[in-house]
Amino acid sequence: MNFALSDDHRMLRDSARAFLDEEVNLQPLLKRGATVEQVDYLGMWGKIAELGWPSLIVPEAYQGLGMSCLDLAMILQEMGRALLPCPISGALAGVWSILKGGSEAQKERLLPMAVTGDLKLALAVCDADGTCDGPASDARATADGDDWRLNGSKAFVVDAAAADMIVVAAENGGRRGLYLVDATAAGVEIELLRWRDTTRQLCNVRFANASAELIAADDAEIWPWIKDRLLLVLSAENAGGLQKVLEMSTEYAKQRMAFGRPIGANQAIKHGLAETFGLVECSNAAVLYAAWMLSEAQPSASLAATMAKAYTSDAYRKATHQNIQVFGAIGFTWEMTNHLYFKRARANAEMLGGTAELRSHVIDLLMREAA
Amino acid sequence: MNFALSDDHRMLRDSARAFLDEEVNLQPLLKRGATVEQVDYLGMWGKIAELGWPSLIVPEAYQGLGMSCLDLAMILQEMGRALLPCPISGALAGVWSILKGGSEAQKERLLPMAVTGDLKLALAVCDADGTCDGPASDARATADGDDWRLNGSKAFVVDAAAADMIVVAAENGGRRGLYLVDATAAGVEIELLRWRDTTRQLCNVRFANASAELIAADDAEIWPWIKDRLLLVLSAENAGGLQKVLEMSTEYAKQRMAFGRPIGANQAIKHGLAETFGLVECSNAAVLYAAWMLSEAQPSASLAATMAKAYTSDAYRKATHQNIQVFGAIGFTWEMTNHLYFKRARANAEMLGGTAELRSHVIDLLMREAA
Amino acid sequence: MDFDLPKDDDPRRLDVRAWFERHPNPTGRELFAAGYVVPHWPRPWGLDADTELQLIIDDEIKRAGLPAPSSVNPVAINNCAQSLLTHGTPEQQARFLPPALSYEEGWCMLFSEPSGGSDLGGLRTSAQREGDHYVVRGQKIWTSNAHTSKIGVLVARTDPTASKHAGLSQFLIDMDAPGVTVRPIQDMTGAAHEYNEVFLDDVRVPADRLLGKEGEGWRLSNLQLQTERAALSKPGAVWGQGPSARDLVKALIQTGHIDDPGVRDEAAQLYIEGELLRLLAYRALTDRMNATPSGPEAAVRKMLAAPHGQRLLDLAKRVQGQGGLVEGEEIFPLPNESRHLFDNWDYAFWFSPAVTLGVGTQEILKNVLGERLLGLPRDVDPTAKGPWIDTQRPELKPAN
Amino acid sequence: MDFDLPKDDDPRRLDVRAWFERHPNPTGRELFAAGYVVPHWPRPWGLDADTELQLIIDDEIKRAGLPAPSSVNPVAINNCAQSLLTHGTPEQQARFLPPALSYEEGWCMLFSEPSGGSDLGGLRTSAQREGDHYVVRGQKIWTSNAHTSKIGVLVARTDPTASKHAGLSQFLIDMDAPGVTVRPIQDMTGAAHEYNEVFLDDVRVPADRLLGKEGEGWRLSNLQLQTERAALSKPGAVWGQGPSARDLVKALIQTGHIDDPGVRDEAAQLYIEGELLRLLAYRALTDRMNATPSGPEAAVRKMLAAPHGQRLLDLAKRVQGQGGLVEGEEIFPLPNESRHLFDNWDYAFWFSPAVTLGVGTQEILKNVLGERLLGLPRDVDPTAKGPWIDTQRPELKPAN
Repeated sequence: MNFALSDDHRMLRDSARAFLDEEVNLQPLLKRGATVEQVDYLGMWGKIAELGWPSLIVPEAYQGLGMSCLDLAMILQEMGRALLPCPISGALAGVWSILKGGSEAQKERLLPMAVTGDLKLALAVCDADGTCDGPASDARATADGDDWRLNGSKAFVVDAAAADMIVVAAENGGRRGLYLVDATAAGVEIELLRWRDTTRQLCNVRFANASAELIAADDAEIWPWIKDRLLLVLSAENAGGLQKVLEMSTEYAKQRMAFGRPIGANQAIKHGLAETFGLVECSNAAVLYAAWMLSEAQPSASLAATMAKAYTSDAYRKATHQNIQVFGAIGFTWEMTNHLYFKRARANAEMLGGTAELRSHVIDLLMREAA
Repeated sequence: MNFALSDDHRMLRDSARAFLDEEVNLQPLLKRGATVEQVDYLGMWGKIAELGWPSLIVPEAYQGLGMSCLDLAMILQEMGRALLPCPISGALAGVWSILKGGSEAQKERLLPMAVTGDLKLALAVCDADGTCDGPASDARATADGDDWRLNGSKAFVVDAAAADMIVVAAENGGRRGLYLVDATAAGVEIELLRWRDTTRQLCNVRFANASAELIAADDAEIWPWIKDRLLLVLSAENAGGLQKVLEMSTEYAKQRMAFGRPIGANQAIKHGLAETFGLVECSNAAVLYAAWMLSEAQPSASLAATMAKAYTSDAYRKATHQNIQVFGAIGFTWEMTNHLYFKRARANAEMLGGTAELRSHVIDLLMREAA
Repeated sequence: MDFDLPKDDDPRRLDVRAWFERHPNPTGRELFAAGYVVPHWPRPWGLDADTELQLIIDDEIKRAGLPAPSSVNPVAINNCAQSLLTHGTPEQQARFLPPALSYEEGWCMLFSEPSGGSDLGGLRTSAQREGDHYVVRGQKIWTSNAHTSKIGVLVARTDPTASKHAGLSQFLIDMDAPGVTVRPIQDMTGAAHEYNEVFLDDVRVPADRLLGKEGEGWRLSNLQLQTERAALSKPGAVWGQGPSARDLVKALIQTGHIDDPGVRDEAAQLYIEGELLRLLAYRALTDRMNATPSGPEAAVRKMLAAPHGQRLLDLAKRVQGQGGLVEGEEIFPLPNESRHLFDNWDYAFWFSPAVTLGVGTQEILKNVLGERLLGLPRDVDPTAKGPWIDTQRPELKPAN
Repeated sequence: MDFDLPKDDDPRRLDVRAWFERHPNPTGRELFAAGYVVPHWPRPWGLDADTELQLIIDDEIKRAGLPAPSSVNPVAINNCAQSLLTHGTPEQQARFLPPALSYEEGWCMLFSEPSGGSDLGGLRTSAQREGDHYVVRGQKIWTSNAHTSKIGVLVARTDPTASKHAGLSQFLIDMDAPGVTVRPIQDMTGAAHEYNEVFLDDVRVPADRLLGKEGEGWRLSNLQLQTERAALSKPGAVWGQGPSARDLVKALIQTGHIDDPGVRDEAAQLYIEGELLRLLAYRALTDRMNATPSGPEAAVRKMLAAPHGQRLLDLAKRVQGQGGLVEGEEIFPLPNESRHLFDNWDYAFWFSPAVTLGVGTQEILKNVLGERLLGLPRDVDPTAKGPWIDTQRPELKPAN
């Protein structure tokens, strides 16, 4: 038992921060109409692939680094802090899907390519109404000899347009399964969404008799495992962004003068930032705890991941709004980064279930434990 | 149309305040164990009867003053402000019950006595689980020739121990009706509750074959009318107390020194009190609007009364807690009046339905309007 | 006290309605001539209208499908033009009021500066008297409608040796005068731009454009901002415009989201607050009619209305889930009679952080309330006294 | 990083458990001798315990049905006694520590005064040196356990001509000394009294009762309050004791109130916060073990824990409806192993307004955080500098 970060973890975090501080420049996004393309979305993939980030969670058997969710969390927080525009979220989701759902042969074939960055994956799991839990699905799979055909659509797919292959949750015979499609195959149509969080790329994907490979015929046992990890990704991003936003607000409150003194001398500002400091402390604890629980495959890991996403989403939303309020009107302009964090917070809060839904799930899990 | 108070209303309010400032002394209550008895609970009834307050809402046909709910609200707010310990709430509830439910003969017999203060009434409508809406009831009425017999119990009856007669909501044949019992009759047992709000007296009442008189066999149309008025009473008390509590906190914040200046110079205090000022403004508006709607028998009167109770309850709770926080530790002692307001606010908030329940009812009413 | 609003068959209403039937597409000048632009003003500008008549005219303008006058030329009609009645010369009234109230000359407020929006009294733009002109130098920011306005109401420092508040004066300047440059600011909504920067480089302003006396600029500006706060605190979510809680509840019922108990409870809270804000706004109208001056009470309403609007739009956005994050897809039913960009739920949401910033930040409003209505001690301001010029140390330069 | 708590078959746990089996009713002196009262202290007082051993001992003390040492003699064990290790003379250590850590001499803190609880530095009680004694004159208030304590930790002013913070010193005084009078304060719960006033009339305190040096009183007091804040920020609703969110959720499930969707959502929020507070408390324990000093971080946790506790008790009270307003009727299931008055939901609720007041009001904690952790400018305090005596103008007399 030891609740402090190890030196290894600190190093991992610090080196990620140093890299991102150096490489990420959001300035080009601060013009109306700019997209991730203008901030080296794909180029960034190459750079992080060189650093080995896509290989972190892949077991050594498939040429990965075989690191844990806790290790990964160190880097995820920094990605969230930097609002890193790069198709890594989709890639992680895809890797986890294959890792948990795929056959040994599929893992041996696909994961080494994911490790080197040569294969970019994405996971299409949400339906148009925003739900992501099975078994119902807007996409349907039908057998076509040994092959499979997909029809229908998936919505809100992270990083789909950058992906080489997409894992798709589709329904067949009352069960939802996972299928792999080539993103460039005939019958696969990818539409960029005008996603408010312009640091990320979300897409709708439509299938018209697209050829697919079966990963798992029933994802009932697989999806919850993947989802917990995706909740961790979002939570860690939230916590990292939250920390950054507190630093921004605090720095500004020290420098900006009004009525002959820095605005941070006012308790209205000072106390608000003190409260946000509390949110940061709790968010970090929530993320590290969830990451550790997932790493250790603890029975309450799902509870911890759900709690982390619910807590950090609310905290991040609150702090990004405060960050605009502290900056005043200038923080409301497109030219500043404040709105990017505000929009990321809003978007993350809705992904994989809003906070009210997650909190209700927390009680479900507790009642199941109590029963 | 005119949203300002008339001069008559101002005068009514100011004279009530002057009277209560003079007559109400809560000091004896500021000793552990003291009850309303120590602050002239019954004596106060005589005094307000002389002023004619019990006669305000009784029509002139029964020797009352025939004034409106809006007129009454002027006085109710002041009673709430002073935390007047006096069995007037029960009396009002009883009068409204007879006024709405009783026969002409009953009104002619009973109301003139209520007007002079010679007959103190109370209304027993809540069951032990706190519900007050029919038709189920812990008390049952059975016919006994021309007479009726009551059995069972009612809970949380305001001012029952002071009452000469009690109107009781009791069930008979699947309907809840209103019955009148003599409070001193055989088979009527009144137990004082250790109610946390020591400025008020609440009781449980038990009936063992007590003789009763029928007021109305079915209160389905009557009780909502009465309840709206009782909601107004609580709302007006809340608004009046809220105003007083803001004044207390503000005064203290101006006088109390810390770090070389009045604590009210700190934004943490100043901004909190500014917010409470907003609650006061809205609470007053809510109460006056509901009172006017009830006076004019407007179709949305019930909506207005429900909104007023929900809003003022939350506002009053918040402000009475803040009032303790502003005073600091001294405000947490039994020797100060702060806790009396805090407890009144908590208690009022639970009477006739908690705020969540009332808010849900607001939406019901709106959906009914929309349909 | 009487909360009854004028009925549909109110004779005065029928009169007004008849006028609009005779003038289905009235020009600004026709509306102004009829007294419908500022009914509560004294004649000849308005109709000396009481609250009821004012409300009737508001209703009937809406019913005729026309925008509210206050939204056509807001700075003139909500804020500044009224100052000419009390502080303007007869010549100024004759020159500026008819075109402003006929929608012919748009106005904008040249108040905020980059060095400090909240600390208006510390502004740096100078107006130096040279013969029969003032020469204005400085920069303004957050000016709504600067790009469409003919007249700018400028606050500038005429006496740097006076204290910060005592050295200010107001002018009515021509926005097309040489030396005035307007640059748009893109806000976080990404939609049409609402705000501008305005650069003032040696702008020559004739001395007869001074409003009131030198040194009265602070008092005039504050009065004008208070009127603005009153105007901005109606129950619409954005500056009193846009969707109200009534619209929200209607939309939640229509979409079925009201069946979610959490949504239902929040919606009820918002609905109640919205109705109370409506009552406070009516009361303010009564007060205005009763000639009670619009004071810090307007700050109370704005303090309540701004976060109310934010929470209202936040709930509307949340119930849309991920779909609400896609720009341009309006998946939530629009309020009836939607005419303004603010009526668009999506735009209004992304705009909403501004409402606790503009026209007095939430923090400043609470100070005003605490100090002026509750009498609590004032915040420390080391720059409040002594010559303004002495407070301009270089280390006080703002970060932005 | 490793969140695993020591398991049931941990060898060190088995050792501790065996000791308690051998000592089913241990005296304070036995517990102290075993090192179980302050395990994390250095020997000979404690066991130099690491976090795990500390937690094991906590668990096993609870399991043995014994109260936590920190609740038996809290002022000594949570706050003050540790100062003797760093600032006490060997004679003071020998005289005071064994009886304090053996529960034989209760301690209380004579800090707050009627003139100002938050502004501790402005206190007025004086300690004037006269030969080999100090003579103490003044009044203290909000002293927990004053009526049951043998030793009072007193902060008093030894130098009125120094600045307010520099003129303070600490003493260990006998609560039964002549001139010490204790008067109980009845708080709003109406239950057993928790607080006292203490009058100090010419109390003679031997000079060797001075803790540290003259003028170190401010620093020592602050350190002791920080340790207290750490102790008070565990997930129990009242000063870290009493029901936690886990208990709340359990009770809501048991009573069926969890089926109300509004209650369910609030309960989930509280549960999550409670678990995070638990994690922060564990981390603080790790930090303490790693000799990271208990600093303003403790203020963070208290800032979070206090309102969390209030909201938790508020929900428990609300679900009881009117029944919750009747004194003495405990209609909500008590937490398991209820031993303290704080474990009573009803008492804890009416006590709860105190938790954002005691040991640093919520406002003071936020100042500490903002200023010391975030580096924001300090609040204005015109009395901070210059001789304290000059700040004692009569018009500064407090209202109460």
